[in-house]
Amino acid sequence: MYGSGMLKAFGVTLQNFLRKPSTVQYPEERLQQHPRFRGQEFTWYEERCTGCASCAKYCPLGIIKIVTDPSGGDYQDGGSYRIDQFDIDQARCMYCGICVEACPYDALHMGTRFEAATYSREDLVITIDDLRARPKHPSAWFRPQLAKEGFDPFTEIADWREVGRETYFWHPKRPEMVPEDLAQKASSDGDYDKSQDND
Amino acid sequence: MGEALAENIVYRHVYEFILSVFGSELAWLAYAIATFSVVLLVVNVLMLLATFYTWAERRLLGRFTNRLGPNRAGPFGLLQALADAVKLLTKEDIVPRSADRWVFNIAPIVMLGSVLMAMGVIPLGEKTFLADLNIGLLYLVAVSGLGSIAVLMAGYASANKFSTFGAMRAAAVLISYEIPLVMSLLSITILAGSMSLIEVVNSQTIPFLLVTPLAAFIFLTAMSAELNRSPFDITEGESEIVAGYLTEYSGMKFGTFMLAEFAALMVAGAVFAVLFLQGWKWAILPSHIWMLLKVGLFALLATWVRSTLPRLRPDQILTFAWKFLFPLSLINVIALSVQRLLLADEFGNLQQQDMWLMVVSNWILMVVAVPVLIKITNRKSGIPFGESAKFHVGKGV
Amino acid sequence: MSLHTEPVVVNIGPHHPSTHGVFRMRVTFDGENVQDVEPVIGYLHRGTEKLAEERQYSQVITLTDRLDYVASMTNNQAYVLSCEKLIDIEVPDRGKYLRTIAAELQRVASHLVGVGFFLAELGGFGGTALMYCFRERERILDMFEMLCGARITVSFMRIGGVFQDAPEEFWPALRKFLDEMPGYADELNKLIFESEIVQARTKNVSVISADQAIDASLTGPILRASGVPWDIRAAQPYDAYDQVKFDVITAQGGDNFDRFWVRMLEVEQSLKIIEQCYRDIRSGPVRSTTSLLFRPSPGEAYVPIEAPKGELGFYLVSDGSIAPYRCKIRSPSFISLTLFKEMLVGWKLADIIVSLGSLDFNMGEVDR
Amino acid sequence: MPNLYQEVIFWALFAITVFSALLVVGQRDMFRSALALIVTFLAIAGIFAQMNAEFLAVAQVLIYVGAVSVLVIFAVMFTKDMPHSTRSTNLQPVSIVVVGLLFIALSWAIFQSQWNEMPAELPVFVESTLVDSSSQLGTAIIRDYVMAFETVGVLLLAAVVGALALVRDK
Repeated sequence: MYGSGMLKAFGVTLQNFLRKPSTVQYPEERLQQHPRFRGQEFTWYEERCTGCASCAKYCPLGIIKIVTDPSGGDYQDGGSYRIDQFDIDQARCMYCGICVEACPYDALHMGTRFEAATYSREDLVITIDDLRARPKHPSAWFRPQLAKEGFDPFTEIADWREVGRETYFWHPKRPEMVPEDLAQKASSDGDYDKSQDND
Repeated sequence: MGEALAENIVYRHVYEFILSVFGSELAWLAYAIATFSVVLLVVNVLMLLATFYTWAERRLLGRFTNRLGPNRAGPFGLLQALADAVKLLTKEDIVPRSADRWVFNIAPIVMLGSVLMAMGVIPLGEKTFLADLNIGLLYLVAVSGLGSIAVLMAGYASANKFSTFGAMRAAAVLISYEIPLVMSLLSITILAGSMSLIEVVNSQTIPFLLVTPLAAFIFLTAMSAELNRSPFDITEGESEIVAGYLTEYSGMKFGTFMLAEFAALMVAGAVFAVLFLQGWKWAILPSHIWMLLKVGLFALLATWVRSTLPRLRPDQILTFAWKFLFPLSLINVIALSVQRLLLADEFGNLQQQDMWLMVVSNWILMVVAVPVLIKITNRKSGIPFGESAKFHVGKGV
Repeated sequence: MSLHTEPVVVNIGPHHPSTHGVFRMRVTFDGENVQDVEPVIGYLHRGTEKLAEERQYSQVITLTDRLDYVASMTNNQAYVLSCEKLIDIEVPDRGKYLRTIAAELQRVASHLVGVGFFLAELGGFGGTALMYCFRERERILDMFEMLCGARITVSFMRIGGVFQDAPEEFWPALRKFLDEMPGYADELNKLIFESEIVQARTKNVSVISADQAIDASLTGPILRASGVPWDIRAAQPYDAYDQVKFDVITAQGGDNFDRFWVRMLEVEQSLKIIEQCYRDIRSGPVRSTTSLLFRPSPGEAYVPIEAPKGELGFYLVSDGSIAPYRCKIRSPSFISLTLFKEMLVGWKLADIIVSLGSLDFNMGEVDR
Repeated sequence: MPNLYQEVIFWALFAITVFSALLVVGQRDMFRSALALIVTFLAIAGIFAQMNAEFLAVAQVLIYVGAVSVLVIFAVMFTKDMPHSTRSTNLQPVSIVVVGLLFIALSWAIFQSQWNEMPAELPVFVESTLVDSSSQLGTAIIRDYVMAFETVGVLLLAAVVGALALVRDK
């Protein structure tokens, strides 16, 4: 019958009228983020950072500025520079996370927040003092050790000892998950390499 | 006109109060103030309904689209309309440099005025009306035509090509849909034997929606075209011509247009209730409540249609009016005339059993006439009606 | 008998509610009939190709996210495939499957956006179909967030695989999506494609014939809607597409309706592909190289893929340094605009918008 | 029962009518001329309403304001350089003479007519008009003069069909 298509369309809208709204009331309710969420507020562990500036080197936009001072510390094998300046210009950051991926010492983590509205662009530059002072909510992005421990970056604050170390070559050694293996996966934790942990 | 107003309870009380205070030599003042207060009351009821409906429509659309809709200002977002008004009032009032400033400024007033004038003859409840014009139906059509003049004014004066497109489309739609609209009102006149809205309500022993479903269908279609509602909202077609004649308007001028549009929808709902749903009449509840509920039903229907149907192309809309709706309304008028001729008694009145007979015959007529007419129109032009839902999809490789 | 009238030139865009970004058309109207159309592009030009030539190979991945920002995954995929050909490395099986799943999810998301705007362009209330489509797209984006921590600018793929394996909560979410999506697709069919008004508006409008489409080197759903069964996933399989079975959808009309309808049917096929990948994926590594920095030997590579909008490929030339010497992007959206004038002349103002939507282009990709 | 208010309203409507009619010819902008024409129509409708000819008033608004003026605006939209299109031509003196003659003729006709005699012939009809003019009109059109009415209808239909035949694409 002609018009039946339109009637069906009316049925669809009515059906959705009776369905629960798919939106949430933002400031009061929030959608659950995944621990891997790459957000603002980089989490930085100064104790672990050697000042190698890999992050600055790999940043596609060149927005990380690191000034180090070799005079103070022992910068020979295994040592670290004294870091004078560590600025991340968040206004130009695109949160690709390559700086985190490049960090060989797991010192830099993505943050988990996403509300950083300010009134001026200067406020968006994260300085070393900000990085030191900020609560540590490291994202599990490229830090599988956090995901493995079931760390919840949205409520917990992680100490630098707690976030652990993961070798850069963890990928091949990872026990792989297929849907059937999920239950098995839960019990087979802890076989990643912690030998290079230098904390 | 004055006699009908004198029955009004507000009018009587105000009139008597002023007479008692100032004495009978100031009767003209009492007359003026009492009339003014009644008009003010009716106008404010309409404006209040319209502002309320801006909120209600957004909430309903929200639910239809699986959202919540505005719910921040006040409880359930009820003060949203107020917040909108405050926002619009504080906006900068921009008039384009090459605009015809005088016409540009006066257009929203004409638009709102035409809607308010229509309110003059509509009964809002038992014995609640400003005037019982014996040509009420014609008056409604005549006054609603003024709104289109306002649209033309706005479209021309904005000196914007999108506005001009919107205005020309509005004029085309007005000319085309006025005829089916008047035809459907004519069929009501045939049934009720009067053009007075009060008489129409009184003569509805059975809702005319049942007696003449075709007229109701034509009325709804033509009215949604006149009101620029989906699927005939080409005048404002926001995806094509930005906002049509509203493109250059800002601030409270824009707000006035929107208010007029929503008020027009309320008026249309009231007219629909009066013509097809027995107006204020029903059981138990007070008449004003029934009227409100019926207007609300119409508004809900309008919102549902808006959320579901896309827009037709202008040429399809005109084809639909001239090649489908117009013949259909003619058929309806002829059928009703014949029925009345056959069924009315020697005084020209219709009894209730005659009405039931008409109900049956008119529903049969609708079920037969609409598909046949669709077939004919489809064969002749093929424009307004696509093929029914059949997909031809081939699979490759 | 005719009245002498003057044509009107209207600038539609760059700021217009439905020009899909900052796209501008100079349209000459005779009344409401289109006499001439001239597309004006370049309002979103960001010099991506030149930016890419200034950056290391691994850094360019983040730039590709921003090309077609409703289908970032496939952009990543096209770029890393070209890089992998350039440095000649093999991707582990699990990486291939994960890429295929991600790319097909992205195709569903992209087509949902395209189809969702369809009703809005036709003039329905701007939120109905769009909200329903975005509600489902939201679930895909949630899955992307599980995969890679971002929703739009994913940067999920890496040269030699994907950056990381999927977390365990990804698989139940995918299962749920696969189970529920066909129902929602059916709902969209009822709301949009079965409606008589939609069919009256779009059938036989702006027809592109098969010859025209081939001559203009159109690809993707636009080409298939004209009846040409060309799909790079089937013709030159990459990643895991040689492991899955699916149908190449074609329609015969080549009109606005068919272009959208092909997209809707492709959603179904994508779900089929994801279903097979979900069934077949096995344990194993997801990434073969671990270095962010490498110097390919001088040479060139081009790997086309079937992006949601058509053939997408990155032509990379290496001079042995850490950055590409030349990075030419063959973007489907740009080429879709080739037949713009032929499609629109003779139709009405209201059809312009729908035809524009039926091309489903994305200004980020057109201007690059 | 002409009282003060009715006098005031009548003279106001009269002034509006004359003033807007002058505006129609005096405006440089043709669109504004058309709008002034609408105001004229409305004011005349007001005068009709005041004379208790409600049907006539509403018909005036419906046909002239709602339909004719929209067509006028349509036609005006086709003119080039609309805001400055009304210019005085060298026919102005001639037109002034013609208008003057017409005015004299009308005035003569008005003053010569024996107005006082007319109600004496139709007292009953005038009284009933005051009560319900629209039903009287309806009866007159549909019962008494139905033949003429239908003839006019057929004539108009023929005109519409003819117009369609003229503009139809061959």
